[in-house]
Amino acid sequence: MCKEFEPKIAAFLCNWCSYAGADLAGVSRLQYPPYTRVIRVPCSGRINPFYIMRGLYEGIDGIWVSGCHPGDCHYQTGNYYARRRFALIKNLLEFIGIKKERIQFSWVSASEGGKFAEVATKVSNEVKKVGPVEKLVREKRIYD
Amino acid sequence: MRQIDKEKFYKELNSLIGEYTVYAPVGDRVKKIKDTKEIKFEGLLTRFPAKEHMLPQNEELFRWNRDKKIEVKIPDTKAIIFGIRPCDARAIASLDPTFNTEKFPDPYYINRRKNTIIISIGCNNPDDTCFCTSFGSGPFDPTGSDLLVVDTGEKFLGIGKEKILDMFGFEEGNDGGEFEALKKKAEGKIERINLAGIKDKLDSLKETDFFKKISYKCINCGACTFLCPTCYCFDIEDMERIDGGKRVRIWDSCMFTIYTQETSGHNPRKQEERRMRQRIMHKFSYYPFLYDIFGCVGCGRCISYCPVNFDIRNVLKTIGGMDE
Amino acid sequence: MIENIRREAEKILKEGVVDLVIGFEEGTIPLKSTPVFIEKPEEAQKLVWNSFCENNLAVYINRFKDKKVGIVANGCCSRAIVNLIIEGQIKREDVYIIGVPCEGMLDRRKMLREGKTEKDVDESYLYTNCRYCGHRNPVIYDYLAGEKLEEHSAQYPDIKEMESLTEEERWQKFSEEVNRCIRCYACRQACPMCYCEVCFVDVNNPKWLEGGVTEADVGYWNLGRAYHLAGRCVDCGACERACPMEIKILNLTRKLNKDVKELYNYEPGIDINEKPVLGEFTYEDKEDFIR
Amino acid sequence: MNNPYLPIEAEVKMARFESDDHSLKTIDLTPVNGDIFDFIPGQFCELSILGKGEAPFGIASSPYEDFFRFTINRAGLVTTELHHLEEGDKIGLRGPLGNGYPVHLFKKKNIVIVSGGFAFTTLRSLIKYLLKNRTEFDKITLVYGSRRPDLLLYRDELEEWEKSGNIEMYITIDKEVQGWKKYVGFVPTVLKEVHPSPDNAYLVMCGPPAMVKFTIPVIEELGFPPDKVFTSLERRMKCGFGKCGRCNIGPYYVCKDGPVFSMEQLKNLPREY
Repeated sequence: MCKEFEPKIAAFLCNWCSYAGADLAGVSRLQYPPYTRVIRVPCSGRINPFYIMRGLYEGIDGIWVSGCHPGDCHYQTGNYYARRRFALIKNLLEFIGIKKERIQFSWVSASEGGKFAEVATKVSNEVKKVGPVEKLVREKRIYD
Repeated sequence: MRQIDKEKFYKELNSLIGEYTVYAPVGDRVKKIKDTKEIKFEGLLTRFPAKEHMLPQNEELFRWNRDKKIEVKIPDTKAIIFGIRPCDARAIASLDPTFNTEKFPDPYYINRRKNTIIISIGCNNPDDTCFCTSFGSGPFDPTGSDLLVVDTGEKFLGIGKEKILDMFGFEEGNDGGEFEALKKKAEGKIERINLAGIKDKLDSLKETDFFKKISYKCINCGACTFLCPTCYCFDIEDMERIDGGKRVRIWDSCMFTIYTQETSGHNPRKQEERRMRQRIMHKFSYYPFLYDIFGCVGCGRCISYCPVNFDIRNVLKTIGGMDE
Repeated sequence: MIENIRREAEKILKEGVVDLVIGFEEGTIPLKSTPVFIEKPEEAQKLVWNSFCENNLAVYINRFKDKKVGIVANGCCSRAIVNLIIEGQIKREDVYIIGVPCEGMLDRRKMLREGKTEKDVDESYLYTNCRYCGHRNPVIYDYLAGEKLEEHSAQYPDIKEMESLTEEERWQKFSEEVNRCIRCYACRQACPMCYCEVCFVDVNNPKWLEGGVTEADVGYWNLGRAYHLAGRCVDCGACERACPMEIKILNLTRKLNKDVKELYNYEPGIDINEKPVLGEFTYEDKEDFIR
Repeated sequence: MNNPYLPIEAEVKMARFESDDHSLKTIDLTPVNGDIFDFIPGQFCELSILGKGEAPFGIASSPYEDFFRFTINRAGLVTTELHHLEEGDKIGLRGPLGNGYPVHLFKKKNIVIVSGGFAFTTLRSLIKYLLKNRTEFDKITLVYGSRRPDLLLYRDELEEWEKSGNIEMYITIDKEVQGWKKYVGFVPTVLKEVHPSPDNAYLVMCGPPAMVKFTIPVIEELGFPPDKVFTSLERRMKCGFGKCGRCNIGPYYVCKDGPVFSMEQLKNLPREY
């Protein structure tokens, strides 16, 4: 039996914009693939780049971080700082040979339910296409 | 002295692969080999000591499944470690009194040790950093090895257990004084440090600022202890997964702050000099006190690979030169 | 130049400007100079400066919090000091910097493998980061022990070369290197910027990283260490030189340095009054990777 | 060969919080298979929660009770996990480890017990042991102090012992609290007031480092010779039987050769405690 690959995607959504955007997408009955696991965070600036590496380490196939558009941050500047961090971690991981599709970032505001569904679909499809993560993953099970 | 053609020896060793797991130097590590052709001597000593096959860097103590049912697997593979130097062999032997104790024997270590044949190879050409003769040993010391072979060009001379010599088919013969000649030549190259009374001298230094002075330079990494063939300290850690978990022992180093850090925040060895004192005293005072042997074999790895060139020979010389 | 260093060290010790001078003396193994801590003026004659002073002495400054420290500093060491000042670890007035223009350090292990001795000092043995160094002169100093050298801007041909490889090749290279890691943390300890009281690998709650030495564990450790130096690494190469397994870990931090320079036009450890690059932002930062 | 790394399974029979702020929890354990193993008061066990780790704790029950008692201060990863235990839960238990108090020396002697805070655990074990064999020992004196009344361990038993008259008890708290009828003041001060005689006596001390530091001069002043003063030490431990290497003080391992040392022994060791 060959089951279709269902990726695991950790979606770190900022409480004030993207999470509300996801909410709106849900209320509007927009469809997107069911692979994302949402983790609500106060701000995209709260995302320690180590979370991204830790995600890969635990065998998460894709990591998607989403926050408010620049200028809209609930805490004024959180996403500006985050932007610099993300640029560096994304480049670093790509540099060592992690597929760029696995690390995704987006700005989704509270009113962009449509964009949320669209990005979620894109991220899901891209991660699905690159297959299960193998690099940097620790031993997933003790009993094989 | 019993001897064998090198070619014949390697052939014999090759035929034992399968029955035994054979470890031999491949570049800078002692690795499991599938064929003796893989053996590659690079420099005198392998960078990484062979202790990793007695006390692996990560060793599973036991594992448990979802229902928390514990399973233990004690290693029982028969193994041969070939091609390490006599100092590394003696280093493994020096771990025995710690792990093979009467009250709390360590089954993992003991079983490995019992099932492993150690074949060391004499050092015809010792390095500048060697100082094994200081410990009453030397480049052709068979202590700790089940068999010591000496390379004479075409032949291996063998000293060791009768059983092992027979296993490889060493023949009786006359070496024509070659062994003694090689030994003398090799020992002559090695610097000898006077270690007489070092234990008492160290004991009297323990509360002085001697260790503070020498620890200035040390950056407290674990390179010396991880590459040391006699260092054995470890940490125990649980690794949990969705289908169970395992308890693993992992090498640790007395040079790390976290090593003695207690949950309360109290750390008896927070200061660099205390950690330096621990490392030196453990090797040259506590070990002789407890087991009557030094916790150092003079392989010189900690000298060659120290990032800041902390030279333990200088420390020993300084102490040796002091009046009691 | 050595004479100047010795004279100045002796002078500041004699005058009581500093309590001790950190510098280099001849080592005990071939092609190696070793850090030395001079407390008496007459000991200043021990100091040397040559192509094998490969450690970054700034790593020791933090250890002498209660003392005034004199330090023999080349370009990268002085940049590390600047960074430590920016990050509030030390005060400018507590260090006396004997600046040394530096022509780069030689790869001693490569030389030893090829059977070279001290006489064979040759540019072809320069460490990668020294070859493409952008700051050969100290950026701050109280005394300069030699003529200033001509500066070139920092180059990253080695990183560009790796970037041009395919993804699989890059991974191959990375895993080949880190798989040798034994997690002795020599890289961390040798780094002047790794001064955290508790390192992320030592934290057990939350446990960021397990103690294993599998590819994932050592990969995560090396990446994590490098990322913590993003925008802070002064590219001194102390980590790579300290590594007992000779892992080319400088790649990662050099990549980050290159990005920081290209994206935000920032070089760590140049100006005391600058803010760290990740503690700053502009509205115009590039965001083409964000959807 | 017995595998010393392997914990036995034990069931929690009783779990209760000792202090009002829930920082101290007492649990009673019994092995699932087999009986209580024999031990000496002052020895310790490693409690292990699979997946979280192990931590050493002094045994607070006496060998005459049908359970092992431990009192746990909530501090780190393992202790937090232990605080979540409820009756019926199963955990790992490894022991007995360490040397324990030299009770064989105490026969026909006066015994002075000095303790502070939640270090009282192993001393409860000792007192229980002494009371069981009460006729073999002479006068028993207890000086026990803590910061607040609710941080005193095993309060109902303390009262029981006091009533029985078998022990001379001096219970103290650091600061005056309304309704407190016993002593107020730090342990060293109270000990000085009590002024136990060093004749034919042994002194056992266990407490936080600060208390130990200030009590040692008082003990010296009272005239107790160092070889008759015993104290129990605490260090970070992993294996618990002298292999992993971290808990040594000089050539002695706290886990194997300790945790009970005489002051005489400690005098000659590096000051790393």
